[in-house]
Amino acid sequence: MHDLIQYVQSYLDPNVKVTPGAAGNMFWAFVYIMLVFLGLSVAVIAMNWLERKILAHMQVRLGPMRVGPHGLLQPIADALKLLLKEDLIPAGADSFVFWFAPFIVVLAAFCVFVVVPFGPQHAITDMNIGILFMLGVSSLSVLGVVMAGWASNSHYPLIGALRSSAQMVSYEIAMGLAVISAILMTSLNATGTGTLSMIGIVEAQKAQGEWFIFKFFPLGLIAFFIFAVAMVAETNRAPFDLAEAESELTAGFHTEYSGFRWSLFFLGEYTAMIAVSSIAVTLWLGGWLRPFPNLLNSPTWDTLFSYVPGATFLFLAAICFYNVARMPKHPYFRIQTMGLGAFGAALALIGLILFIPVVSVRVQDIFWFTAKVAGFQYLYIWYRGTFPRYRFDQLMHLGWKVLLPLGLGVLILTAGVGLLQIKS
Amino acid sequence: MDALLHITTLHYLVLGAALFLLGVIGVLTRRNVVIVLMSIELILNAVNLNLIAFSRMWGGLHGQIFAIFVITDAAAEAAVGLGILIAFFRNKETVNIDEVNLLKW
Amino acid sequence: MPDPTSLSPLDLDTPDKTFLDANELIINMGPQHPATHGVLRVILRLDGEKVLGLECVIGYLHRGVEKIGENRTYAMFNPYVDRMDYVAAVSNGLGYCEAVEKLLAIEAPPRAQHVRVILTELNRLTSHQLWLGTHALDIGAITPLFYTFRDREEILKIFEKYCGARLTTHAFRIGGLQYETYSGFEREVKNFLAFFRPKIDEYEELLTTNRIWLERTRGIGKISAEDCIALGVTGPVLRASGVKWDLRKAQPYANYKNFDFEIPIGENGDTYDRYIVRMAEMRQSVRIIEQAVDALPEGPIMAKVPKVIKPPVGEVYHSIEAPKGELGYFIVSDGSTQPYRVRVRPPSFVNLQALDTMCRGQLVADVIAVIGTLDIVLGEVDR
Amino acid sequence: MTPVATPFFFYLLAATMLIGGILVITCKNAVHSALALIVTLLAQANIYLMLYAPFVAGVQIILYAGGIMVLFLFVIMLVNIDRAMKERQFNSQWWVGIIAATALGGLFIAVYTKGKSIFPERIPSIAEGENTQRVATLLYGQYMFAFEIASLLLLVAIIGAVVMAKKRI
Repeated sequence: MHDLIQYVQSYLDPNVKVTPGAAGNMFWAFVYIMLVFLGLSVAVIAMNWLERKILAHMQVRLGPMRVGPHGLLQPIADALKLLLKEDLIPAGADSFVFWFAPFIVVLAAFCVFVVVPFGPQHAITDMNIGILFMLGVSSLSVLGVVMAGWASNSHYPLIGALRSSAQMVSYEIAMGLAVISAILMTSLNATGTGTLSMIGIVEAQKAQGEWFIFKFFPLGLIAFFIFAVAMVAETNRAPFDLAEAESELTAGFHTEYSGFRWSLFFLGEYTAMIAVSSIAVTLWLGGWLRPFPNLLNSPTWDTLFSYVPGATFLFLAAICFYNVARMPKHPYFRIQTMGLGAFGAALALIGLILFIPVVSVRVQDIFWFTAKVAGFQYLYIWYRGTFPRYRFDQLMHLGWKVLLPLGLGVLILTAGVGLLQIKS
Repeated sequence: MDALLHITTLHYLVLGAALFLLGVIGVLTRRNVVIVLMSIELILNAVNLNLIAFSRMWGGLHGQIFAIFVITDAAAEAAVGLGILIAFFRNKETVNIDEVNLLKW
Repeated sequence: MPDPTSLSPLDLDTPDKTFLDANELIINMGPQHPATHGVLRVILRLDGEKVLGLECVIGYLHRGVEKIGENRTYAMFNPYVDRMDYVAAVSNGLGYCEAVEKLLAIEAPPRAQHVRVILTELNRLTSHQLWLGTHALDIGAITPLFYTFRDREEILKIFEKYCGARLTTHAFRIGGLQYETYSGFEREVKNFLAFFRPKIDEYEELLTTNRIWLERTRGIGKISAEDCIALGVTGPVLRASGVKWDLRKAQPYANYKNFDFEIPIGENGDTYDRYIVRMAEMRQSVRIIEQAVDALPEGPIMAKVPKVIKPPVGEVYHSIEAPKGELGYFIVSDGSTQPYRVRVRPPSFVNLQALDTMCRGQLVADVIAVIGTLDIVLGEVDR
Repeated sequence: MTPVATPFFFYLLAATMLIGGILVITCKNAVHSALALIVTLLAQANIYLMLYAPFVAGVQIILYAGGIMVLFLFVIMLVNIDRAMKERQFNSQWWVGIIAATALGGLFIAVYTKGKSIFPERIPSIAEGENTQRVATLLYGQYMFAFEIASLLLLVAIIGAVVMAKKRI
């Protein structure tokens, strides 16, 4: 018990500057794992709701409105429905592989978050090979897709699996080249050695005083663009959602899946989206750093920016309260109105807590990271509302004949420009 | 008991040897070309394990460099091997290694 | 591998072998498939993703409309034709009514003719809107569907106000119209036109210059003018191949000759040209409706038609330009109250024959795009 | 107190690897073999981590599990394995193979029992933090030429694979 208290205290000490994993602090590592898991689950649920709502509003419709105020409880209702459904395994399917495939997808997606740095000490662990680990583990999800497609013993899933495996493997290369050019940028310091550690990469951006997206303009921007395209392809989302193109392959590799196992694929897909967005944010958008860390670096600005998290939550709460006022005054809507009010109150409470200086100092890096990732999630939804779907050969053409040469060029140019900078 | 609980280089070497033997048995006894190729991967991995264990033992990194080269070779070998397999399968409609008895088809 | 264009028809008795040994894979698309626009079954023979050939299996929605026509009086059969191309029910009704009128040698009064043109062209708009939405959805753009449905709703409201039905309208009667237009009809149609013009630009903004849309439609499902004529393909598909053939101009019916409009044609006969042609057709339809509403004459809405329709012995073939192509009715009368034989020439049925020609050598994803661009309605194909 | 974590993880991973290896060579279905091999490879990546070789572990995951094994699975899906599953799985000379392998195993045992003394009891622990940098220095310094040759080898392999697998060139 005493050890436990010491563990807790050891972390709450504001002087702690390492991640629990790197410090070997098992207790806090475990707490962090739980927190990340919980946070991701909530994020996936929120993402589900937001995607439907945003997409609906882009398409002149309302989206879910019935379950809960403005459909807030819809994802939960859906999750319940999926969990209660019968778990079908088709006749002729390879039952073990069929059973196991969704877990690989989910595991691969979740494992990535072991090294994602939400803040200088807010990460489960800091690995020396962080980015390598992330790319490697996220590439494992293709195995789950391939296994699911093969094990279903059906033509559409098989074609979907072949498509998506070819697609994911191809785009990994362009992705890797873009990542390497960002890693090269980390080595532009006095010692000339870069780092693969996720925290190290953000620290390098902090030390160099600019996010890598603006570094060697436009090289960093192009590398970021390559990654941003490749990550959409990597997660099988529109406009690269060929593996699950419903107009061609009904549902692609998960055609035969239903209920719980299907929801695992869903969970895996959304977690993978968040995961690759985290990589992009860490590598190019300065990770947990707040905007303009070196332009507006006076303490006044620091304080001002530390109010942003709380203000954001208060703003969301204000939207909720505004909608409470707009709710129809009819007994039928009473529960919904109350629910929305309670939701707004919870948001306001969180916002107020975030105004406490101790908390805001500790938490604002997480906020900035999450906000940047959320921006990417919005982009994902936006793409889905805007773009038609690519055809398979066009996708391959884009991956191998456009992004790959572009990535190689950017890599060589980055190396050259970096070398010149070190020389001078 | 202490010898079992205290992990030394030898433990890794024994593990590598066991993997190597499994790979050899697979190569020598299986008929399916795909599984033979996978057994070769097992052998290469056993070698890698030895290289890295020795690298750890001597404190140098040359063993790790060698392991990286071995992985590169394994990738090349898998690509060419599977390419041959597909060409073979297209002509003979089988994946049995016993049937690979012609130099040209 | 043999040249994909010189293949014998599909041999479905060959057992399904997995990819590489036979280089072929046979896939059944439909009858329950999200992109076949109904219960169309397409048997695809593939080499990887490349289409070597395909065969359409139709008849899942066969209701024997033509046979029903032989057992109903002329007036009773009128609502049945709405159920063929339910997306363009007004056009179907117009074709049937005009065919029977031709048989009876009567003509609808001018006011009726004008209202017919207005409603038919409005119906062409709904049909093209539905086509655009579903076609874009098949290619993966989900948003245009909702935009088109939002605007289609306005037209359906006009239909509902005019005749009480939104989809299967049964708007026309043999010899003219059943109903006089409701008060404010002209104003509402004009309001709709003013509302709708910018919406066409909105659709085009979403798609016309979208790079992915261009890549997915340019050069896809090409068909030459010769092939079109040989296969009997009509409508926007024919016009996109560069043939200026529109029955509204070529064999004017109703009173289309009074209106000033153009026939948009394409050059390449690919999916993109068909898209452009249909978008231009929507603009032309708006033009026609505008002229018709402006010049809407006063007068009777019904010609003198006998209570019991008993056409003289004879036969008639009358065809109109439905949104999907030439819609023809061939009616044989034996002098009784019921037709001796009714034969419908549905545009979708004939256009569907071009699917194989258009898809050979393309990819599976293109088959979807081509089915979408043919704009078939299975109710009409199977009748 | 002897540390428990190291032996525990070692034996866990070793058992996973060996079971995976046995499944690879005994499974009837090539897909199951491939999955067992993936498990073996991932366990081995963890063993590399235990041996303070994180970079090689990362390469192992990306290249082996994410690359080569996907290639294997891809090819297994392309070729018809149903027939291969119904046929005899082992060579008619399988006993020769077993004898040869046993002989090899005997050799290993002999070597390891004889040479046990040369392995040091305790290995000095090294700093993990610099591993990647040191590997990079070696790879692009001393082993530059070998590295370039490896890239040439991969190029040849790509061309070879394409030539072999393509129907018409």
